[in-house]
Amino acid sequence: MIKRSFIKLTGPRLLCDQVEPDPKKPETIPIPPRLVLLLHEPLDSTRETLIKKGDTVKRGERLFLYKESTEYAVSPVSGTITSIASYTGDFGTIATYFIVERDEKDTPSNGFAEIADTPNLKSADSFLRSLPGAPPLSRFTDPDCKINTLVIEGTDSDLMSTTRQYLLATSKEEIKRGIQILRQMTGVAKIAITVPENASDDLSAEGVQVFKISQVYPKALPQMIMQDHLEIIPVPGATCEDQGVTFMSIEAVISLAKAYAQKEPVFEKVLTVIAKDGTRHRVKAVIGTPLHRIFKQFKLQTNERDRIIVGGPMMGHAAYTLYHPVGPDTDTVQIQDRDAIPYVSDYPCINCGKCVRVCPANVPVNLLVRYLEADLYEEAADNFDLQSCIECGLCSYVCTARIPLFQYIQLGKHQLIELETEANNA
Amino acid sequence: MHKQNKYTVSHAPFWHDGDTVTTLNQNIILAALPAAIFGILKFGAPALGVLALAVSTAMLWELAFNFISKREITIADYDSAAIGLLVGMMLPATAPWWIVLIGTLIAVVMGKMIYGGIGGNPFNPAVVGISVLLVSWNAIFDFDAALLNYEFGFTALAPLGALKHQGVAAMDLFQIKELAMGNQVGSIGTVFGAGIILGGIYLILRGYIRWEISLSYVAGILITAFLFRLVNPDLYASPLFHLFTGYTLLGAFFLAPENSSSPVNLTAMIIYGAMGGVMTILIRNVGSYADGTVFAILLINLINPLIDRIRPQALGKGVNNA
Amino acid sequence: MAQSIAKEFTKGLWAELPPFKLVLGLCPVLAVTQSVENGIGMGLATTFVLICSNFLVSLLRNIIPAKVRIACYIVIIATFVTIVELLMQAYVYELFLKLGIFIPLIVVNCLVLGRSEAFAGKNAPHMAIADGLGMGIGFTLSLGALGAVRESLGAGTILGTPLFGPDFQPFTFMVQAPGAFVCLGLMLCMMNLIGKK
Amino acid sequence: MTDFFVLAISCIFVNNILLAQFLGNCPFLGTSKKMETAVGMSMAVVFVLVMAGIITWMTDTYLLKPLNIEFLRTLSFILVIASLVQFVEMFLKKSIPGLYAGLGIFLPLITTNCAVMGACLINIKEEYTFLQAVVASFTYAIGFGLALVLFAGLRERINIARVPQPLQDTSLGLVTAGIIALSFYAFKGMV
Amino acid sequence: MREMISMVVVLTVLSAFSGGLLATVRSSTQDQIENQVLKFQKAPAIKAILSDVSNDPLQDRFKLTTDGVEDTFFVGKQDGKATSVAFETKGKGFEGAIGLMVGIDLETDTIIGVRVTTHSETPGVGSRAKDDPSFAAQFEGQSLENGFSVKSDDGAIDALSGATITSKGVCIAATKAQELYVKLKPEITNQITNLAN
Ligand SMILES: Cc1cc2nc3c(=O)[nH]c(=O)nc-3n(C[C@H](O)[C@H](O)[C@H](O)COP(=O)(O)O)c2cc1C
Ligand SMILES: Cc1cc2nc3c(=O)[nH]c(=O)nc-3n(C[C@H](O)[C@H](O)[C@H](O)COP(=O)(O)O)c2cc1C
Ligand SMILES: Cc1cc2nc3c(=O)[nH]c(=O)nc-3n(C[C@H](O)[C@H](O)[C@H](O)COP(=O)(O)O)c2cc1C
Ligand SMILES: Cc1cc2nc3c(=O)[nH]c(=O)nc-3n(C[C@H](O)[C@H](O)[C@H](O)CO)c2cc1C
Ligand code: SF4
Ligand code: SF4
Ligand code: SF4
Ligand code: FES
Repeated sequence: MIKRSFIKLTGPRLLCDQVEPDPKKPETIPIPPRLVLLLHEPLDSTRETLIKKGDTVKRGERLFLYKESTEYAVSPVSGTITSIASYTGDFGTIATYFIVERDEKDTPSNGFAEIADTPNLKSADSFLRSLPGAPPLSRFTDPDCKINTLVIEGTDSDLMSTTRQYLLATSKEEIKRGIQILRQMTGVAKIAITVPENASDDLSAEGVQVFKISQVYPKALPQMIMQDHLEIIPVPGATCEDQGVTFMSIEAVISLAKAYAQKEPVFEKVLTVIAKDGTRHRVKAVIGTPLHRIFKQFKLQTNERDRIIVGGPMMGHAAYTLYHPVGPDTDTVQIQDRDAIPYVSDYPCINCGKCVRVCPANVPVNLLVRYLEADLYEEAADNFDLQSCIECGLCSYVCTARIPLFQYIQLGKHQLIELETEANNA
Repeated sequence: MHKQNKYTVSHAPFWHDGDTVTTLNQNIILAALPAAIFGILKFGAPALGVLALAVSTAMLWELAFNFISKREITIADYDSAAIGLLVGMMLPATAPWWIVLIGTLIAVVMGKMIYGGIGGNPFNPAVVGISVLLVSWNAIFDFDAALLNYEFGFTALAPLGALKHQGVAAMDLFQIKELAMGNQVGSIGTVFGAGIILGGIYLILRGYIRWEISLSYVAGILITAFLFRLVNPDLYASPLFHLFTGYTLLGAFFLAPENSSSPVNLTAMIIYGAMGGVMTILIRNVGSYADGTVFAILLINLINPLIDRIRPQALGKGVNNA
Repeated sequence: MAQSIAKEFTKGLWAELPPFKLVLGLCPVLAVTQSVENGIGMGLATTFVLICSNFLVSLLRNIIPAKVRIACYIVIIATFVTIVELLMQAYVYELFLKLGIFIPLIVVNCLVLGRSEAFAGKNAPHMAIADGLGMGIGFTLSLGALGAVRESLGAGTILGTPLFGPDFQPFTFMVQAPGAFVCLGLMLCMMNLIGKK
Repeated sequence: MTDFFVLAISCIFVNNILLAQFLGNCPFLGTSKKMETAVGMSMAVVFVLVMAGIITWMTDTYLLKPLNIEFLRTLSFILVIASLVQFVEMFLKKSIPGLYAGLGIFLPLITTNCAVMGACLINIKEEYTFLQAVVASFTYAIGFGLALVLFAGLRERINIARVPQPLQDTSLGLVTAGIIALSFYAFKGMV
Repeated sequence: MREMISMVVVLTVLSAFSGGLLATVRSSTQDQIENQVLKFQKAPAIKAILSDVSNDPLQDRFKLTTDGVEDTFFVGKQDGKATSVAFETKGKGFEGAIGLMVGIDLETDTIIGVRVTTHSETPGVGSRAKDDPSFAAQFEGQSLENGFSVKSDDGAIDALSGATITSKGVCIAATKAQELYVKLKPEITNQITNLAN
C-alpha cells in the first residue's frame, strides 16, 4: 500500500471511499453452528459466574457475567454455552467471550417483546445495547452526561469503509422511523445526520439537520464534525458526551426501527469485507459469527503473518485469530497481505515535520513523541497537547522515521489515566 | 482444534505513505548531484577525490562511532553520506586530504553522533564541520589561492573575496548570469547556482524539505541586500550578486532546512529562514567574514528551539468545558 | 591520622577532582588554558590562595561567628588573591598579562569559597591544608592537561616547543573560545568513561 | 546615542560575556537544564549586575582612585557585591515577595559569579564613563541572559535525545556551549 | 547583643589585618611592578626599534599630555645626542586594541621601526603582525608626511594574508603616531633639551 504521490508539497490528501452508485444487496452468511460473543467485562477466575458452561440460552437472551454486572451480551441464537474465557484486547484490556453452540429449536426469549410497545429509553438500554450499530443508549441515561445533540453518522469515518453509506442510501424508511423513535425516546433537542457531501439530502424534511461531510479523511471523525459543523471545540481530555453531543451509527438507528417494528431485537449486521486484492463483498452476518466463516464463504485465503484488520486502515485494530467474531460495531474487515504491511522502526524522530503538517488537531507530534518515548507522560500532556489528539492516525501514516506514533499516543493516554487513578487512590 | 495461523498484530494505522529516512536522504543526495557533478566537471579529478573521500570518511566515522558506543549500525540510512557530500561540496577542490578527514569527523561525530545520532543534533552537522575548519584553517577557504593553478575562461576571482577587498567595484567584474551558470571561483559544490536551485525545487516539490524555510531564507537575503543597497549603493553589492555567490543557495536549500535543527511550524519557519538570510547579509556587509552563511546558519539553529515554541494552538487548547 | 590526611589530600586528585567531578570554577579553566604554561600558572595561583585561605579559615573557625562567616571567608580569600595579584605582577609579569582578569577573579572562583565553606570551616588546620593542597594540585593538573591538549593541537607546541614538523598548520579552533568548551566537554566524557570501568 | 547603541551591541553579541569573555560559566551550565531556572537566573543577573556595576564604578572612582589604593579593588568589589546581594535579598523578601519567590534561590549563587565581578572589573579596565558603565553592565547582563536562555532551549531538547551515557549532561552541555560560542562568531567585527 | 558585637569586632579586625597586610605587600612590590611593566610591555619593542643607541631609553623618558591623554616618550641617544624617540599608540584590530610602539628618527622625521606591543588577535592569524618581522619592516624608513593604510584601501602596506583587519589596525596606530608626532614635535624637542640638562 505505498501511497506516496510523487509531488507532495502539501502532504497527503486521503479520500474516504464512496459507496458504489447502484449497490448490490449484501450476501447473507449462514448462521454458523458455533458463535463467539464478546462481553466487555473481565473474567474474574476467583468468582463464580452467573452463566456457566453447559447452560442453555434462548435467542435474544441477555448474558450477564455476575449478579451486579451492568454489561451484557445478547445471544443471537438459542443453544448451549460451551465455553467461557478471557479475551485480551488492545493495551491489555480484558474482555470475556462465550461460545454458544446453536441448537435447532431456535427458542426465542420474550423479554423484549413485553416492553416493545412503548419505546422507552430505559428499557431500550437494558435490551438493545448490542443491536447492530451498537446504539450508545447508556449515554442518554447516564446522569453525568447532559446530551442535547445527537449526531447520526451516515458517513464512514475511516478509509475503505462504505457500510454506513450503503445503509444511508438503501434504508431511508427505517431511518426515518428510527429517528422518530429516538426523538420520542430521548427527547433530545437537536438531531443531525451526516451524509457524504455529494449525497442527496432528502432527509431534511424530518426536522433533522443534514451535515455534508467532506470526503477528505478525517473530516468524518466525531471531533472534526463537532468542530466543523456544530461549532463546538472539543476539549482535550473530554469526551464528546462531556460536551453534550453523542454520535450514533446509522445502522443503530435502522436496527432500532426494525426491533420495535418486529418486537424482537435484530442480530444481522451489515459489513464490508475487503480481500487482499481490494475486491469488496458486502455481507450480512449474525453478530458472533467468527470471521473465518465469512472468509470461507468467499474463499479468501489468509497466510501466516498476514494482517486481519477489523475496522479501517487508519483507526481499526488487528485481530490475532480468525475466530474473532463480528461485533455490533464491526463495519469493515479486511485482509492485508504480509508483503503490503509497512514496517515500523525504533528510529528516533528526525524532526521532518510531516506529522505536524498533517495533524488535524495541531498537536506538536515531533516533540510529543520525544516525551512519550522518555515516559514523560504528564509533561507530554501539559506542554505538548497529548490530550488534543483525536486519534486519526495520520501522523503515523506519514512518519518518515516510521515511528508508531499513534500507538505511542494511545499508550500515553492510557498511562495518563493509570497515573490519575493511582493519584486518586493514594 | 486445528492449527491456527499466526497473524501480524500491531496498532493502527495499517498503511504508510512509504517514506523512509533512507529515501529521504537518497533524494537529498540526488538533488545535490547536479551541483556536485558540475563541480567535478569544472575542477576535475581533485574535486571528485574530495567528494569521494568526504562521503566515505563520513560514513566510516559514523560506523566507528556505532562500534565504540555499541549501538546499532546506522549508516544504511545515508545520513552520513549526505552530510559528507555537503561537507565536500563546501570545500575547494584543492583541499588537502586531512582537511576532508577532519571536516567529516567533526561534522559526523561532534555535529551528530554525540547527540544520539540522527534527529538529536541541535545544529546542522555539515555546518558545524565546515565552521570548525573555517576558524582553524582560514587559508584553505581562500579560493583565489586554492585555485591558483586552474585556468578558467572567466574572471578567476572569488566574488565575495573580491567584494570584501575591492569593495562594490568588484561587482562589475561579474555578470549575474555567469555566476548562476557556475562560471565563478569557489568551492566544489556551490558555484553552480542554477544546479542548486534545480535540486532545491526538486526537494520542495517532493516534500522532502520545508519550502517555507528555503523561500524565507532567499527572501531574507534579497530584501536585506536590497535595503543595504538602497541606503548606499556605493558600498553594498546587489541582492542577486549575494544570492549567486558563496554558500547562499546551498544554505537556503540544503543547510538551513536540515530537519533536526530547524523548526516545523509555519511562523517559526518563516522567522528562522528570514533570520538566516538577514544574518548572512549582515555578516557580509558589516561583519568580518567574506561569506557568513555557515555562522548565520549556526545562529538560526541556536534560536530554533525558542522560536519553534510559536505554534498554532492545539485543538481545544484553552477552551473551557462548555 | 596520617592516613586521613593522605585521604584528604588524594581525594582532590581523583574522587573529587576539580573541575571535572565538581563542575565548579569553570571560567578560568576555559579561559586560560590555551597553553600548558597558562594553565599551570593559573592552577598554582589558585592553589596558593586555596591553601592559605583554607589554613586561615580553619585556624579562625572557632572565632568567626556563624552569621558573618561567608563575609569573613570572602575577606580572607580576597586578601590572598590580592597578594597573588601583586606578587605575580612583580615577578611573573608576562604570565600575569596572559591570565589578565582571571587572577582577581580567583576571588569568586566557586572552588575556593566552596572549600572554605564545605571543609576548612569545619576541620583542623593541618587537614585543611591537606585538602587545599590536594584540591589545588588536582586543579592545577587538570588545567595543565587541558592546556596540553589545547596547546599541542591548537598551536602544535608543548610549553612553546614545536611538536610537529614545520609544515604543520595548527588546529587553531582548539585555542579559541569554542574549542575550550568542546575540549573540556570531551575530556569530561573521557573521565566518565574511565570512571565507569 | 549611537555610541551607546554600538556599546550595547558589542556587549550583548560581539563581546558576549559568557561566550566571548568566558565569565559566568558555572551558572551557565548549572541553571540551563530547565527553561524556568534559566529565565530566573537571567533576571537575577540583570538585576544584580546593573546595581553592582553602578556601585563598584562609584567605589572605584570616588574612593579607590582618589585615595590611590587601587590595589584594594578586588577586596572592595567583592565585599560591595556580596553586601549588595545580601541587601537585595532582604529587600525583596520584605517588599516584593513575589519577585523574591522567583529570584530568591538564584541570588546567593550570584555572589560567586564571575560574570558580575568580571563585568565590574571590565568597566574599570575599559575606563568607561558612568553612563557607559551603566549601559555596559545592563547589556552584559542581557547578553548573559540571552545566551543562557538560548542554551536552555537547546538543552531541553538534548536532554530527551538518545545521548550516549558518558556524554550525558555536563559533558555534552559543554560541547554544545562550544558550538554556541562558534555561532556567535557571526557577530565578529560588527562593531 | 554579644553576638552582634563579636560579629562586628571580628569583621573589623579581619579587615584591618587584611588592609595592613595588603598595604605592606603593595609597598614592597611597587617598584618592582613598575619595572616589570616597562620591561615586558615596552622594553622589547623599544630595544628592537632603537637598537643602535648608546643609552638606555627606558631611563631617558618623559611624559606629555595631549587632550587629557598621557603618553610616555622614550629617547634614544647616540654619543650623548638625542637622535630618536619612541612612543606607543593604539589601533583597533580584529579582537581588540593593538598597541604599537613607533620609533622615529628626529632628524629625518622618518620611521625607524615599529613593533606590536600588546594585542589579542587570533594566534596564527592576526598574531603574525607581532611575530612576522617582514610585516613591521614595511614601515621602516617611511616618511611621516601622510598616514598609513593597506593596499586595499589604496595605501602602500601589504596586509597580512587572512588578517586584513589586524593589518588595518596597525596602520591606524601608525597613522595616529604620525599625527601625534607632527602635532607634538615642538614640545618633544623641548622636553629632550630639558632631559639633556
Ligand atoms: C480468542 C479465541 C480463540 C480461539 N481459538 C481457537 C482455536 O485455536 N482452535 C479452534 O478450533 N477454535 C478456537 N476458538 C473457537 C472456539 O473454541 C470454537 O471452537 C469455535 O467457535 C468453533 O467455531 P467453528 O466451528 O466455526 O470452527 C477460539 C475462539 C476465540 C474467541
Ligand atoms: C594520528 C596521526 C595524527 C597526525 N596529526 C597530524 C597533524 O595534526 N598535523 C600534521 O601536520 N601532521 C599530522 N600527522 C602526520 C605526521 O605527523 C607527519 O607530519 C606526516 O605524515 C608528514 O606528512 P607531510 O610531510 O605530508 O606533511 C599525523 C599522523 C598521524 C598518524
Ligand atoms: C578564526 C578566525 C580568526 C581570525 N582572526 C583574524 C585576525 O586575528 N585578524 C584579522 O585581521 N582577521 C582575522 N580573521 C578574519 C578573516 O581572515 C577575514 O577573512 C579577514 O578579515 C579578511 O582578510 P583577508 O582579506 O586577508 O582574507 C579571522 C578569521 C577567522 C575565521
Ligand atoms: C589527523 C590528521 C590531522 C592533520 N592535521 C593537519 C593540520 O592541522 N595541518 C596540516 O598542515 N596538516 C595536517 N595533517 C596532514 C599532514 O601534516 C600532511 O601530510 C601535510 O600537512 C600536507 O602538507 C594532518 C594529518 C592527519 C592524519
Ligand atoms: S470519541 Fe467522542 S463520539 Fe467517539 S466514542 Fe469517544 S466520546 Fe463518543
Ligand atoms: S493521531 Fe496523530 S495526526 Fe491524528 S490527531 Fe492524533 S496526533 Fe494528530
Ligand atoms: S513524521 Fe515522524 S520523523 Fe517526522 S517529525 Fe513527525 S515523528 Fe518525527
Ligand atoms: S568560575 Fe566563573 S562562574 Fe564559577
